[in-house]
Amino acid sequence: MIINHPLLGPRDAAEFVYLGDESLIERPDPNAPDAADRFYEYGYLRDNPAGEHKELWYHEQGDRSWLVVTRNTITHQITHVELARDVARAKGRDR
Amino acid sequence: MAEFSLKADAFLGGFHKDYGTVVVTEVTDRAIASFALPLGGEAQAEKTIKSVLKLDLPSVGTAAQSEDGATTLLRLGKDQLFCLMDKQPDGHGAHRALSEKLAGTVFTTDQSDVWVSLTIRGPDSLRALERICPIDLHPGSFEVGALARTVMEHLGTVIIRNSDDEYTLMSASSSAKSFLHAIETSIENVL
Amino acid sequence: MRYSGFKVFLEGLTGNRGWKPAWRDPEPKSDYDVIIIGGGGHGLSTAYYLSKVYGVRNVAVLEKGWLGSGNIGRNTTIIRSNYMLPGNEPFYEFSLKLWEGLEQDFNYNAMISQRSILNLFHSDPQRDAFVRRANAMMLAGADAELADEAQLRRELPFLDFDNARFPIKGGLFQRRGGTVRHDAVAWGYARGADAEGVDIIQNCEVTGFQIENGICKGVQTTKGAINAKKIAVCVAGSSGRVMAMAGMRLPIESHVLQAFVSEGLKPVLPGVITFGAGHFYVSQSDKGGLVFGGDIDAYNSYAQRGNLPVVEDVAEGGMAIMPMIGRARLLRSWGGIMDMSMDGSPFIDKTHIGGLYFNGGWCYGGFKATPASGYCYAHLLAKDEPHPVATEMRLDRFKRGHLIDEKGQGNQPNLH
Amino acid sequence: MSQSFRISGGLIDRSSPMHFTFNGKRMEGYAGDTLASALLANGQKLVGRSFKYHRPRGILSAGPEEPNALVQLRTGAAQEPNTRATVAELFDGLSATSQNHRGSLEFDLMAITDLAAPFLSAGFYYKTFMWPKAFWEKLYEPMIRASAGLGTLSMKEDPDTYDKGFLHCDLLIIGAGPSGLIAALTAARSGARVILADEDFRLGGRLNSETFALDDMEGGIWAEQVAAELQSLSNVRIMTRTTVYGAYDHGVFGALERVTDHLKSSGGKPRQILWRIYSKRSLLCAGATERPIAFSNNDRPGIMLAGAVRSYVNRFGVAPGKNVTVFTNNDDGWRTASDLIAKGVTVRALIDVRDGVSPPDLYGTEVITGGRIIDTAGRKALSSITLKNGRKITTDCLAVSGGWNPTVHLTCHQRGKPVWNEDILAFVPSGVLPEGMRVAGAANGVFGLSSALQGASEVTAGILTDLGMSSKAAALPVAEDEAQSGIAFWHVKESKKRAWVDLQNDVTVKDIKLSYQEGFRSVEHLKRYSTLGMATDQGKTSNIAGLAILAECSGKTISETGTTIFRPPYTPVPIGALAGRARGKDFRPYRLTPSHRWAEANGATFVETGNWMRAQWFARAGEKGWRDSVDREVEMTRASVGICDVTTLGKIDIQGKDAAEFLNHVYTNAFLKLPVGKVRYGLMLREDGIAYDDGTTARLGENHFVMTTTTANAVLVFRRLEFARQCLWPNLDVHLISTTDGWAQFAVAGPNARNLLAKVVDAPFDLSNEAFPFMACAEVSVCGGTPARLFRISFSGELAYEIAVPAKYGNSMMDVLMKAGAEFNAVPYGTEALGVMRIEKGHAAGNELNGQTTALNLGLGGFVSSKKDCIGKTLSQRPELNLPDAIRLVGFKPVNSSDALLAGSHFITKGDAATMENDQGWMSSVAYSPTLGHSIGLGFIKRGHERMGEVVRVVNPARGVEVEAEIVSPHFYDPEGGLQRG
Repeated sequence: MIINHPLLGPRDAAEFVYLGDESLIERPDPNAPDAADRFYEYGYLRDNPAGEHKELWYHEQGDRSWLVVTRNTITHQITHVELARDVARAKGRDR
Repeated sequence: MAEFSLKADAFLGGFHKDYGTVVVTEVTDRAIASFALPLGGEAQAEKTIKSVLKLDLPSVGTAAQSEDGATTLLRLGKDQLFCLMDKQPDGHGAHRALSEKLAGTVFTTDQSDVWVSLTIRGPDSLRALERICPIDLHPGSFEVGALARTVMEHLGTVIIRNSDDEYTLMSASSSAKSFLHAIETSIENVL
Repeated sequence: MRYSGFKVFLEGLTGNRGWKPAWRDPEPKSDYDVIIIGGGGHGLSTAYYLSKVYGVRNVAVLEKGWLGSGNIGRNTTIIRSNYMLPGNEPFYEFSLKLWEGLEQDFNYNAMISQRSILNLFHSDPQRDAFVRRANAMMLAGADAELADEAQLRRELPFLDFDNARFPIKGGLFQRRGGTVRHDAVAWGYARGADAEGVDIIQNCEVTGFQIENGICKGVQTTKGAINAKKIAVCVAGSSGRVMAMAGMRLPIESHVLQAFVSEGLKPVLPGVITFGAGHFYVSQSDKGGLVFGGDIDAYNSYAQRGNLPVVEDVAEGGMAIMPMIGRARLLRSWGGIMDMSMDGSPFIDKTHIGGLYFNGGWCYGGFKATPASGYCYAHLLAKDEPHPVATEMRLDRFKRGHLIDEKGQGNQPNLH
Repeated sequence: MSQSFRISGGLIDRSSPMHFTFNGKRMEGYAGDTLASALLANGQKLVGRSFKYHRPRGILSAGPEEPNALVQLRTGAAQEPNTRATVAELFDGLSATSQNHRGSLEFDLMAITDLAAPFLSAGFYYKTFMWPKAFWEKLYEPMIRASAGLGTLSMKEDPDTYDKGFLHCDLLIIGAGPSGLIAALTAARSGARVILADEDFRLGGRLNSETFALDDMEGGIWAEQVAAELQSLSNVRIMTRTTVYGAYDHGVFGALERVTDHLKSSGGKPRQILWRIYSKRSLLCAGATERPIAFSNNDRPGIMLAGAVRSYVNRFGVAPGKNVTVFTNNDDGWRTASDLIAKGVTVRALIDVRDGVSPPDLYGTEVITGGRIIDTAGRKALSSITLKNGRKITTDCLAVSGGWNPTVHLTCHQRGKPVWNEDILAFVPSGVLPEGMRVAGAANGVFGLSSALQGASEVTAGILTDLGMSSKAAALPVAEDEAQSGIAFWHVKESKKRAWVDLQNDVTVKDIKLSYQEGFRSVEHLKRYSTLGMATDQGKTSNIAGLAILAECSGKTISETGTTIFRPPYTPVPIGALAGRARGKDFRPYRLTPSHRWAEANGATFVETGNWMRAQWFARAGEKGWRDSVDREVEMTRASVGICDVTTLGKIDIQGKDAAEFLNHVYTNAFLKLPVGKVRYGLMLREDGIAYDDGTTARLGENHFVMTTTTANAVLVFRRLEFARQCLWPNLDVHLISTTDGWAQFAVAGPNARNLLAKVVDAPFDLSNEAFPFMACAEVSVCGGTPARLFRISFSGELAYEIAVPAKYGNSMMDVLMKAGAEFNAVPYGTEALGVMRIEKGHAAGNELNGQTTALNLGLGGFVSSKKDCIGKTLSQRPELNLPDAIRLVGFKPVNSSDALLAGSHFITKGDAATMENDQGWMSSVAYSPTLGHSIGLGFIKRGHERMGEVVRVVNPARGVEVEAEIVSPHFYDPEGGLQRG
C-alpha cells in the first residue's frame, strides 16, 4: 500500500505503523460522571465498518507524525490523508 | 590534568572503501543537533535560525545548505529539523555553542552520536541503493538537496542527495555495522 | 449413506454411480427453532452438535455463499490446545479431545493428524513463559513437553542451530497437536447435520434482523423472511458487518491474515513448527505442500487478500529457522478475514437482545476451536447457560475487567 | 539419439552447443533452447509421472503453464524441485532428473496406483481410512504421505543468495509480446519512465513462435528492432527473465528476476532478485494461454498444445514428432498444421471438431471435419489415436487446440472477477481492475495481431494523457488479424475411458461429474473436493474446461457457474527470494552497545536482547560454568563495585514548556513538581489499565526531561508518547527525540561506586551524599572535559550511579571505569548478574511487566496518583481487576534451601490437588542468590500480600519437579533501602 503523506508525498505503508480507528483520538473526559462507561466504549467498542474507515497510522520510519487516513476496508483505496494533530485540534482536543 | 582520558572512536573506525564505481566513506567529524520548533514560537524560531545560520527553513522533506557547505538544515518533520555541522568532531561542544546562540527560541538536542553517517558516491551508487532504498531516487523525483527518512534493511535511515551521484546516509549508530554490511552487500551485488 | 472402505470398493466396481449428494439443497421453511447464521466451520459444527447431542433438529444454517466458504476454507489447518489462561485452556483442550474422536463420530475422514506442534523459544524470558504455559496446560489435563536444544537437534536436524540470528534454545511440544484437512471438517459437519435433519441453505444472505421490543424474532434474507425462536450469529470475519444490522458495536476489528502453500514436496516436516523470534509457522500437508503463515496485515480489512510486506516477513521467518526451504516455491497465497478481538480471545454469549446469540472474535485461532465452539454454542442455545468450559467467553468481560489476554498485548486487536 | 528431432531454423544459436544430462543421460542442445526444447530435440518424450496415478507424462506446453514436465534441476544442496522444463533455460552442464517415481522413470513401481483408479475417485479418501481409528496415524497416513509431493528438497541450506530491490516508474508494462512492445515504444517515445518486464529471456512473446509478418518483417525480427530502440532510451528499463507475479495495492507489484538461473553457477552473485515495483500506471500485456481438449487417454507423452508445437517448430527448431496430427476446435489450430508443413514435418491429419469448416490449402494434408478423438495408444509415448468411427491414425505427436484463455491472472489479484465473453469463449478482465491497471492485447481478449497492436497503442495513449504527458504514438506496423473463430468444445463426450482435465493432479472428466453428483456444485467446492487446479500450475490449462464441464452437469451457462479467481503469485516464487538477504545472521540487524569491543576483549558471553547484543557475563579463567561467573559478579559488586553497560535502556529527550504536564498525563505518578536536578521513578499504564513500562525520568531543566524506558519497550513507548502528544493533547508544547544511541550509559554500583567515580568525574563536582543524594542528577564532565550525565539511581540496591558519556567515548569509558576501579577490585557485570541483583531487590522487570499485570498486581498501586488523571487510570479501576483475591507480586524462598526454584512453576495451596481450578499463580523470575546462599523467586499469587509466611506447593509438572516455598517479601536484600541512599 501507498500512503500519500500530506507533507512528504507518497510513501510505502511499510514505513508506517497502524493503530486503529480514528475514534482513539477522542479520549473521554476522565472527570465525567459516566467516565467508566465512556472509557469502556472508547477502549473496546469499534464500528469496524466494511467500507470507508478513518484510521490512525504512525510514520515511524519517517517524520514521526500520526496520520488520519481515510481508507476503504473492502478495496483498500485511500481517499484522504491528514495530520492527526490537525484532526485532533479540529475535534476540540487541547491540552 | 585528569588521571584518565577518553578516546573517541568512530562508529565504523573511519571506514573508507573504493569499489571502483562506488566509494563509501564514513563521515566522522559531523555534529548533529536536532531542533524542535516550540508550539506558538515557530515564527520566532525561524527568525533566530535565519539570523544565526543564515538559512531559511527548508520545507518538510528538503534540505538547505549554507554557502560554505558547512551547515546543512534538514527539515525532517513539521516541527523537527536536524542541523548538520561539518568539521565539528566535538559534537557535544558544537551543539552547546549553537544552542546558546539560539538562546531558547528552539529546543535543541545533541544527536551527533545517535547517528552514523556515510557518503556513497560514484556512478553505480544509484544501482546499489536501488537494492535497499524504497524511495524513488530518480533525479526527477529526488533532486539534489532532497532528503527522506525511510527504512532500509530493517534500519531507519535518512538519505540526502548531495549531488548527481553522491548521497549521504544516516542510520542509528548502535547498528552501524549492520548498516554498513547492508550497503556493502548492495554494492557487491551490483558490481 | 455410511462411508467406509468397503463402500468405496463396491462403488469402484460399479463406476461410482451410487454416491449420493453429501447434503440436501433445501429451500428455507418459514419457521425454525434455531437459525444459525453462517455456514462455516463453527456454524456447521454448532448445527451438528445442536441436533445430534442436544436434540434440537428444527434448525437452519443460512450461508451467504457456499458452505465452508469462510475461514474454515482458508486457514493453516492447525489443531492444538497449548493455551495458558483458565478462561481458554480447558476450552481448547475440550476441543482437542473432540477432534480426537471426530472422524468416527461424523463418519468422514478429515485426516486429523496428530503429528505434534512445536513452539520454538530463543531466549530465557521466552523459555520462562513457555514453562509457565506448559505447566498450565498440564494442570488442565493437556499434554506438554519441553525440549532442550540437544533434543531438537536430534529430532529436527534441518533447523538452523548454528548460524541463527536468534539461536534456538529449546521448544515446547504438544504431541497431540497437529493438522486437519480443513475443508473436510466443514463437509463432515455439514453432512452430519444434514443427516440429523438440519436445513443447510446456501446462497442465502441475511440482510436484516427482525427485532421487536428488544427481542429478535427472525431474519430477513435474500430468500425471504425466516422466523425463529433463537438466532445464532456465527460469522467470524464478518461479525462487525452482521451485528451492525442488529445495532451492535463489538469489541472486534476485522483484519486479514494471509496464508501460503508451497508446491508439493516429498515429506520433509514431521509436524507443525513455529518460530519464536519472528512470525512464521509451518506444517506439511498430506499432499506435500508446505502450509505456512505469519503475522496479520496490520490494518482493518474486509478484503480477502493481503500485501507484500507480510509475505516477505513470513518468508524471512521461514528462512531464519529452516534455510533448506529456500528453493521451495511459494505456490499460492490467500487471505482470510479475522475477527480480531480486544484481548485475543473469543466470545460465545447471549447478547442484550432477546433471542439473539453471538459467537465470534476467534482471531486467527478459530480453526482449532471448531468442534468445541460448535459444542459450547449448541449448549448455550439449547440450555441458555454457558457450557462449563466456555464460561469466560462473555461479551461483557471488558466492562468488568476480566481479560483473557494470552499475549498481554491489551486492547489493540492487531497485536493479538 | 543426438538431436534427431532438430529441424532447420529457429532462434537458437547453433554455434553454441551445450551439453546437459537428463536422469544421467548425456544430451546436447543449443543456446536459446529451454530444457524442454532440448529434451524434445533429443527425442526424450517421457519426462515425468503424474501426481496420483503415476501416469507417464511428457511435455504439454512451451511456457509457464506446464503441468507435466516438472524436473529436479541441479544437484546437491542446489537441487531445485518442480522446475518446469518449459521455462528452464538450457545451460552447459545442466543436470535434471525426473520426479515422483519409485524405481526408474520408465518403470515406476507406483504406477500400480493407475490400476486401482476406479477406487481412487475424487474425494475417496474422505470416505475411508477411518477404521480402526489407530490405523490412520500408524498405517494409512504414513502411506499417503510417502506418496505425497512431487520433487524433493535437498534438506540442505540453500547455497545461493538472493537480493531485493525497489523500482519506480510511470508505466509498468507486463509482457513484451507485440502489445507490450508497441505500448512500451509509445510510452517511451513520449518520455514516460517505463519498465517493460517479461518472464522470457527473449522479447517478442508469441511473435517468436509464430510466422506473422509485421511491416513485411518476420515477427521476431520486428521485436528485435523495437527492443533495440527501447534499449537505447534512458527512460526505459527492460527486464527480461522477470516475472511480475503479484499485483498489490496502489500500483505496487512483486516481480522476480532470475539473474543467474540460466548459468551453471551464480558466481557469488544473488541468484534471483525480488523487485518491488512502484508504478503510477500499469499495462498488462500478458497474452493468452492455450487450453487442451479432454478425451480418453489424452495425457500421453506426445500430446501437446498446438501453440506449443508451433513454438518448438518455429522458435526452437525442433519437431515434437515426425508424424504429427492436429486436433482443434478453432481456426488457430490450422496454423499449426501449415507451420509444420512449411518446416517439412509430416502432418498426418488435421482434425477439426467443427462441421463445415474449410481450412486453407494444406498441400494435400488430410482434413477431417466434425472429427472426434475417442482414444489414444502408446505406453510411454503416443503411438496412435482412434477416431469416433473407429479409425486409427498412427502418429507420434498430437497437437491439440481448445482455444485460448486471456492471461488475466494479475487482474484478479485484488479480487477482480473476470467475466465470460461468449464471442471469444473465454474469460476476459472485468472492469474492476487493480488501481492504475489497464489491459491490452490477447490478455484483454483481443486475439488478432493487428487489433492487438492498435488497441495497445490506444490504451497507452490514454494512460499517458492520464499521467499528463503528451503521447507520441509510434507508427503501427502493418499486420493482419489472423483467423480466430472457434466453438465451445471442452471434451469429447464419446470418450469411454478416463479423460484428463487437470493433468498434474489427475483430475478427469469423471471426477468432475462425480463431484457434482455428490453435491460439490459450486466452483470452489469442485476445486477443493476434486483438487482441480490445485497443482503447481494452478490450473492454467485446466480450470476453464473444469468449469465448463461443471456447467454442463448443472445445465447452467459458464457465466452463471462462475469462476474461481486467481491469487498471487502468477507463477511460483522461491521462498528464498521472498526472504532476500534476511536469513542466518542477517535475519535482523544487530545493535551493539558502545562497550561491545571492550566486552569482547574481556571474556564476555553475549545474549540477544531484542536486536541488541548485551554482555551476559564475563567469564574468568578457572570458572566452571556461567553460575560461577555470575555469582562472582554479584558478590564483587555487592562487596565493592561493579560496572554494567546499560545503554540499551531507551532514552527519550523531552523538551517543551509543557513537558512536565505531559509527563503527568503519561505516568501514573506526579511529575509536575519534580525539581530540576532530580530523578523520579515512573510507572506507565496502557489505556486499558494494565502496567506497561517503567523507568526513571530526570529533570535536567525547567523544560527539559530525559526519560528512560525498558530496553524492550523503547520504540513502543516513544510511539505512544507521540500519540499522546499529537492526538490526545495536541496543544501541549512538548517535543520528543530519542537519544538512546547517543549516550553510552554505565551503571556503577556497590559500596565503592562513589570512590570510583570520584576519580573520573571532573572537579569541582561534589559527589558527596549531601551534595548529590539518592535520586539526584547532574550534567558533569569526566576525564578532563568530556561531557557526561550523572544519575544517582540504583537497580541493584547498592549505592549506585549511572553515568552517561557521548556514545563515541563509550568503549573508552568502560576501559577508564575499569582502570579507575582497579584499586577497588571493580568488576564488569552482565545481564545475568543485573537480573540476580534486581530479583534480590524485588524489582519488577519484563517477566513481571508482561502486559497482563496491573499496578495492583505488581504491588505498585501506590504509584497511581489519586490526585490526577493519567493514561490507563480509569480502566484500571474496573471491578474485576481489583478483586480481593487478585494476584500480587511477592517473594518466594524454598523451604528446603537446597531446592532450586524454577520460573514458570505454578503455585498450589498445600493440600489442594494440582489442577487448573486450584491454580494460585506462577513464578515469574528466579535466581540463585549468592548473597543469601539459596534460590529465590518472584511470583504472582492470589492475595499474596496477605499470605506472608505461608508455605505453598511450587509445581512444575513440565519439568517433573515440585518443591515447597514460603511466601516472603519480594525485597530480599536491604528491604529498607539504606544502602542505595548511603
